[in-house]
Amino acid sequence: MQLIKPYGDTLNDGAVQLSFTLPVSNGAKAIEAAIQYTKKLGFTEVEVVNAHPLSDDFTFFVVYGKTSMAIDYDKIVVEEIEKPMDFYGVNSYIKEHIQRKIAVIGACTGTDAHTVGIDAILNMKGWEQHYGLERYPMIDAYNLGAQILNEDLIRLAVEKNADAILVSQVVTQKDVHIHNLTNFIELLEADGLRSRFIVLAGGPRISNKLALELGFDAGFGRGTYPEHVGSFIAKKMVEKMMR
Amino acid sequence: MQLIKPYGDTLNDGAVQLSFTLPVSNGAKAIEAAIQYTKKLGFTEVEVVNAHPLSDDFTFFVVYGKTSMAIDYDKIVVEEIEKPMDFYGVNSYIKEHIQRKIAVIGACTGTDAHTVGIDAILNMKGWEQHYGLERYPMIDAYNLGAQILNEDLIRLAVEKNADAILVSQVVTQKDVHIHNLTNFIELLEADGLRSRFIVLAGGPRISNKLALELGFDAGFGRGTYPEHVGSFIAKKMVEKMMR
Amino acid sequence: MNRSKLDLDPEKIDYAREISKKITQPVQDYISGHTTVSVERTTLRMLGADGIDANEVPVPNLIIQQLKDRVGEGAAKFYINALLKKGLTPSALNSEIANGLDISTLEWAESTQIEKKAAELVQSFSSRVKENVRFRNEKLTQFNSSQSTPLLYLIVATGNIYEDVKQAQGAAIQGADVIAVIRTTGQSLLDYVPFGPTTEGFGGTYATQENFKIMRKALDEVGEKIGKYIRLVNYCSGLCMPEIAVMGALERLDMMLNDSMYGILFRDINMYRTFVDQKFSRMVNSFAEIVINTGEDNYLTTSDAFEKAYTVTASQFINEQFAYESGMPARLMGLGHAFEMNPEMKNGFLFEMAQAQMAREIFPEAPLKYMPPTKYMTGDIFKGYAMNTLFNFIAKSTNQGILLLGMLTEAIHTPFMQDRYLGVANARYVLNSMADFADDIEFRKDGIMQTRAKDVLDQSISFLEQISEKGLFNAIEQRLFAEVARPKNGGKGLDGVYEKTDGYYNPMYSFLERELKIN
Amino acid sequence: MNRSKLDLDPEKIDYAREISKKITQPVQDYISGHTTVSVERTTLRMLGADGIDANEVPVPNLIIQQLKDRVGEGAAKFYINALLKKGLTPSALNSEIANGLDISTLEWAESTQIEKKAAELVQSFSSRVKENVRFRNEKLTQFNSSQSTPLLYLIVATGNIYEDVKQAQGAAIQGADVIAVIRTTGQSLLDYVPFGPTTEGFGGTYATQENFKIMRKALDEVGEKIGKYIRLVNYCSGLCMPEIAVMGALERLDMMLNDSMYGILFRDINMYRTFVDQKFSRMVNSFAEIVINTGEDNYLTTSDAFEKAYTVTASQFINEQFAYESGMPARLMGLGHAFEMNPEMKNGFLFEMAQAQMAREIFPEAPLKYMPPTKYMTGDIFKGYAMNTLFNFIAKSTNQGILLLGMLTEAIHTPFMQDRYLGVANARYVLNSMADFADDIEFRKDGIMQTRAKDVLDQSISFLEQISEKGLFNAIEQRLFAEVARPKNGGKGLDGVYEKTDGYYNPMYSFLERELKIN
Ligand code: B12
Ligand code: B12
Ligand SMILES: Cc1ncc(COP(=O)(O)O)c(C=O)c1O
Ligand SMILES: Cc1ncc(COP(=O)(O)O)c(C=O)c1O
Repeated sequence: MQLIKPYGDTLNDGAVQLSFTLPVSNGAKAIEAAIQYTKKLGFTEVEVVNAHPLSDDFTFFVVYGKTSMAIDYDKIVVEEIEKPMDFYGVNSYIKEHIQRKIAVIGACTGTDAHTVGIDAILNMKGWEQHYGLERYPMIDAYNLGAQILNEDLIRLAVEKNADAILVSQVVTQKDVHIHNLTNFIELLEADGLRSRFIVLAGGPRISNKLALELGFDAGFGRGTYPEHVGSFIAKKMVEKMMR
Repeated sequence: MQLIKPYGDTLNDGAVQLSFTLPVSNGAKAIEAAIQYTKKLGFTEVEVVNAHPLSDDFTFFVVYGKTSMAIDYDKIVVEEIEKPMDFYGVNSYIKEHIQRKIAVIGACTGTDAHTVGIDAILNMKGWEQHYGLERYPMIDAYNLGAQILNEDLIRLAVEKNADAILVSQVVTQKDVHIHNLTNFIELLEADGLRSRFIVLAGGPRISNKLALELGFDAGFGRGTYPEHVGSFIAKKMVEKMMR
Repeated sequence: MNRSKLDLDPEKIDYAREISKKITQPVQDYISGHTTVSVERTTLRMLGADGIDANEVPVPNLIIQQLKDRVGEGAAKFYINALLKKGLTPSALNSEIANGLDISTLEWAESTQIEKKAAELVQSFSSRVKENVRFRNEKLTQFNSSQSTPLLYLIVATGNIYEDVKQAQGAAIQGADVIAVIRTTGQSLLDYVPFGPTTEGFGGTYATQENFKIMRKALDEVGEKIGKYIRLVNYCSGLCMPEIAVMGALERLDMMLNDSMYGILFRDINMYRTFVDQKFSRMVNSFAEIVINTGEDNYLTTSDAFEKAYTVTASQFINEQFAYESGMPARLMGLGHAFEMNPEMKNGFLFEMAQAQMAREIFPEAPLKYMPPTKYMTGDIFKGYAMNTLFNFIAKSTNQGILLLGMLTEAIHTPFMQDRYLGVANARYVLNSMADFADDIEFRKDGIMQTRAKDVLDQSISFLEQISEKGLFNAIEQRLFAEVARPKNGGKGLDGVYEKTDGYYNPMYSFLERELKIN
Repeated sequence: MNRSKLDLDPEKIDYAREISKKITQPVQDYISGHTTVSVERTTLRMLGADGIDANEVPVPNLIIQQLKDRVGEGAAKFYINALLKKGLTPSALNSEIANGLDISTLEWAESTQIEKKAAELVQSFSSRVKENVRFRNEKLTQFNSSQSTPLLYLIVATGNIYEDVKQAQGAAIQGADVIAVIRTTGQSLLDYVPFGPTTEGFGGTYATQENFKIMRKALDEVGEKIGKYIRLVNYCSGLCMPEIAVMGALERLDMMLNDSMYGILFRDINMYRTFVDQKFSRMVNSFAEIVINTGEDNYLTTSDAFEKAYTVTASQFINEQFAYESGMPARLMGLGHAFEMNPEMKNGFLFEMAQAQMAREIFPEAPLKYMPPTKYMTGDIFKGYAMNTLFNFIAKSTNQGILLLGMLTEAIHTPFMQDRYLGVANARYVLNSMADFADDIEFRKDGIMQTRAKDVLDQSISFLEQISEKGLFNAIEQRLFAEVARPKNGGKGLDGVYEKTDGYYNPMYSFLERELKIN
């Protein structure tokens, strides 16, 4: 058991900074409300260090407080993502274990027009000096860009005989990504195609957890490099072949 | 009943920003710990938007989350501080109701060397274009500066026949101000002098609430102007005379 | 004030303008010979067409459907004819059409009568817009002293117009001079303009005339309260570019996002369609004295800001020429650019400053629109706040006109109310603290900034030469812009382009040409 | 590199130096004729006196108590005599003294013997310090490439030396070049130096030799790990000014807060005491090649930074003269100043920049110490972060040497671990992004910044003239500095000042005078 708490300047002092807006007019009462609110959240030694009116009806607060809440760090489990293979590793792994080129197809779907993320994974030049999958000798990569209908993506995946489909979602306001990703899986299942493909979701607010919940094989968030994706697909294909 | 919650971009969405450091090494497990910790504090839809290692053993997080906690704004009561009189008001109030000059003495006590706060209240030039009490025709003000022993302050207050004693405390680390303010009241009481003076505490981290708890007549925090103090003393003296 | 700091060669600048003119001229020829469904719908709206049918199809779209392949004749005469033949007011006629009246099959009134009626409708459109212009100018004069330079520009993006109103009024109180209502993600690809107040959008709110009206009113109200004229912005972009321009002219919007090529490159809208549409939209904006905001920032969110800086400058030259050709004076050209260099780049600040100063010196009268860092913003909101500080610094020290305020939560969510306040507070602090810095420094001769600006100008010129040689249509097809290739006959909306027939009739178009003195 | 931007008149600068010399000269005469209890305790420590008795009174203090009114003869001979007479090593003698041995009453050894022993002890002190200097220089050369300019300076202030160590190592990993251990609030008024490792302080940690040693070791360790020499700073200030200098020389500190007048003005320490003490402390610092940090920033936390800017410049001139008179080369003079203008002030940034650049041009070789905004920091941590951004900007664009990093929580608490990280991150971003900006711009002739710098220089000169006329002692008494009046015979520590007797003997003092070539 390893109980941990936030650290300000002394171990376990529990110091936390918060900021939020309350729908009240600034003044002594508003500040008291912010203090009591923060206490209600479980903090002690609460100090409202700044209160600024945003309009007649809203006030923004910066607050420092301490919490006695602790969490057992030993109990935190994360699926440790296996250290991915690099560019060379992925290619030779495919050559050795799959013995043919693999095909991947990707798009940013729905009304979402953000291409930079999917480009980072698929395009030749890649991202932050990490080559994109297009440059991998053992991978055929098709990048459809953005604003692609789920239907079109699936149709083209079948046409190109893809092994993996990559779906990027960047806009998440009002959970538009959840609707869109769910719809994608539903369409695949309706067509009886779900097991034919490895399907991956990605984007800055996508976590592996969320993607698994929605029925994808994996999810990739911020800081993903092409080799993470290449490694995952290759290993997963081999795993599928084994079964 | 007026239940309120933090406001991000929709009424009652409960959006709050937090930041804190955990004593763990950065990585997937640390991030998961930060998420779970924030959830344990009662937040939902928790997103760790930034995680940065501070050293091998510490990681700093910026987190956004939502809370469903609400507070009843109607139940918040604050002692509404009476609108203070201004420079002219204070002087004519004293002239009319007390009919003599009043004397105040102040210092920043203990090892605390911050004079700017007490100077702001007492010195001629005052603070942010608000004259200090020294300039008030009806007030004799004595400013002892900083690093004054509680004993010396009390001795001089008796000597000068002061009506009010002003104690400034700026350094609060390890609650040094609490010790010092408590000691001040204890000394006064030991000498049987508590009821003779109006005693005020002040400083950026002093609240009226805290000062009252420690046995002062009032406490003044950030944003205090000399006339707030002058008004309070004059009214309090009249109140004492009535009794 | 604007002594040259960069020591750019004026002849090179003139030369760049010349090539740009050569680039846009052939496009101009194409435009003259064509119209589009949206140009016609725009004209109909100017004449008074409005409203929707039971399926929420707007009346202007219904009319175009009725015309089928006769769109090339111009829709105006059909609408005016119907007014005459039916003896109805526009609004009564609109209801009839919404209820199924087909105006393409009516008998023809006398052409002199049609022209007389047209003149009357032109007049009524013209006076409404002129009244808007007059009102705006009056308010700007009245509240003159409270306008800051650069103008502080904030966005609202809740998706719900009523929620937007709250946030916009709050933003105005916090210090915004300009409020942009961000549009819902899908709208630029809709080939019609939705109707009425709306409360459901993703990442933004639908642009509808009613939403414009609601927000205009809200901003006028808060403006009176705080003694300031608050400018309102929307998007005159996508498949309904000119229609939205007219809606904006009618509802007194003050600025419009409006770019001659954005739709082609970033929305995959057909190039012919876009070029025809953009011209008419800009004529409307010019007439209504609406400042346009061009979209050069978009090049940098996709490509590297250091390497592709010249594409921004080149695009500014092209946008300028297209704007001139629409009768737009320089003072309405909010040419865009952005602070998007990698924050880890050594001397990145100097390169940004050189670029911003270059735009300032090349387009001295244009109220440049300067976009904040977005691409390299991360969840580190503190770092983001520091980046926004330097961004504001450059904006002021290079005399930018319109300052889109950076949001410290750019990488996380559409702005919270406090994010906007923090954005304004940062800008106000910086702008005031270094108010006269621009005038107090000079750039070292042949220093990093001078050299950089010269290099970028040279690169822009060779890029423009290359485009000129190929022709703009081919250049776009051949991936010269924004790292995308757009086939001439690809993209959305080509089916809405029509060759003008010989008898093409458009009294509004002709009116604007006269007013704007377009040859 | 440092072409003049401000176009200051070099003759005026020379003239200001001349008056400053005139100001410090009479003080110098006073100093020559006097010693103090702390000068003598310092000398004893240099000879080897150390340790405490059962009441925690340090051995050097015990010896001074024994000497009573004979302090004016110099304490050295008593200690050396005791070593000889008792035939003990210093550490054995220290124990005896701690146990009650009175060394003031021993018989006298031969004076040649005393001198021989003195020479030996001088030698051993000298070689220990020289070894420290050698080691530091070696490490600085070894890790040369990893030092940034300006040096990034962070404070730790937990009150507990072991907690400080954790925070300091963390800070070094985050990017600090310099770590200052802030001292507990009351220490400057103690007339002795506490002993051993300490874990209880308010707003800072006691300065003790053992604490110095612990932190030095910790920083050397982390430095080796990250390939950087981390400089250590403490406070050579207050009633024990020279004693702490020696502790620092012995434990290889690299910088010391050390000002010729800070104690008088801001701690109400007697002026005679301070002037005598500061000289010896600076001789020690010079010999140990410790960079001093002067305290001009303090003027601005009390008075208005715009109005009283000239007091900073004047104090820099005075500090410089006192330092020269202690044999200190300019490269060790970390003259102080601070970014403390009201952030609401229009063009405040320009005034700050003019001031910083002026310090740079007047003191071209000094590694100026630039202090961040503190006074106008509030609980608005975001605004504070923006202020720190502009502060870092000025630091780099005026080539400051030592950059105290601003803390966004300055108005709230002594720094949390993350506050320090955020401070470094801000500086690193800014310094890299505008790395060569200083070289790339010039100031406009007779612009705001040039004019401001000239005005401040003129004001400083008339201020210095005024002081010179009155004499420094009178000027301080008459409230010319920092808005406080300090009577000549007031303040703490006057009872520790002694006129030197004719036979005053101090081999360490003489040794340093020779080494430092003080006339
Ligand atoms: C660039 C940008 C744009 C550009 C896009 C240009 C282009 N060609 O893509 C333009 C200007 C066009 C744009 C427009 C809009 N944008 Co935008 N944009 C951004 C911005 C600044 C950067 C995004 C980016 O390029 N990141 C860099 C890439 C490499 O990172 P990434 O996408 O996270 O990708 C990585 C991983 O996530 C992963 N990944 C991503 N996808 C996939 C897929 C798979 C299968 C895998 C394995 C991995 C993977 O790998 C990548 C490499 O590591 C962000 C803000 C920010 N700083 O994050 C806003 C942002 C994403 N945009 C936003 C919005 C709202 C819009 C608009 C909808 C605004 C509007 N109403 O007009 C529009 C319309 C777009 C639309 N219909 O979708 C919001 C989204 C808010 C939200 N959470 O919902 C953001 C966060 C800004 C904000 N705070 O408001 N935008
Ligand atoms: C200026 C300053 C100094 C100057 C003081 C100069 C001087 N002559 O006073 C100097 C440089 C000497 C200094 C030194 C130190 N300081 Co200091 N200092 C500050 C600073 C920057 C500003 C304080 C100030 O002047 N505020 C302006 C005045 C007008 O505001 P105020 O004091 O709040 O007063 C107002 C009200 O509170 C009220 N008020 C105040 N007193 C009273 C009394 C009465 C009776 C009433 C009615 C009202 C009243 O009225 C005033 C007007 O509105 C703050 C940081 C900050 N930005 O706040 C740190 C700060 C206060 N200092 C701090 C520290 C730790 C120190 C040191 C102890 C550091 C060290 N170890 O060396 C030293 C030593 C001082 C000591 N022994 O006490 C910490 C305190 C942390 C804490 N909460 O415990 C702060 C917060 C900085 C930090 N983050 O570390 N400091
Ligand atoms: C000129 C222009 N139009 C429109 C938009 C907005 O995008 P959308 O196409 O979603 O309306 C932008 C975005 O930055 C733009 O610059
Ligand atoms: C020169 C100098 N000495 C000392 C100090 C620290 O104060 P104290 O007197 O508490 O040691 C400062 C504070 O800024 C200073 O500038």
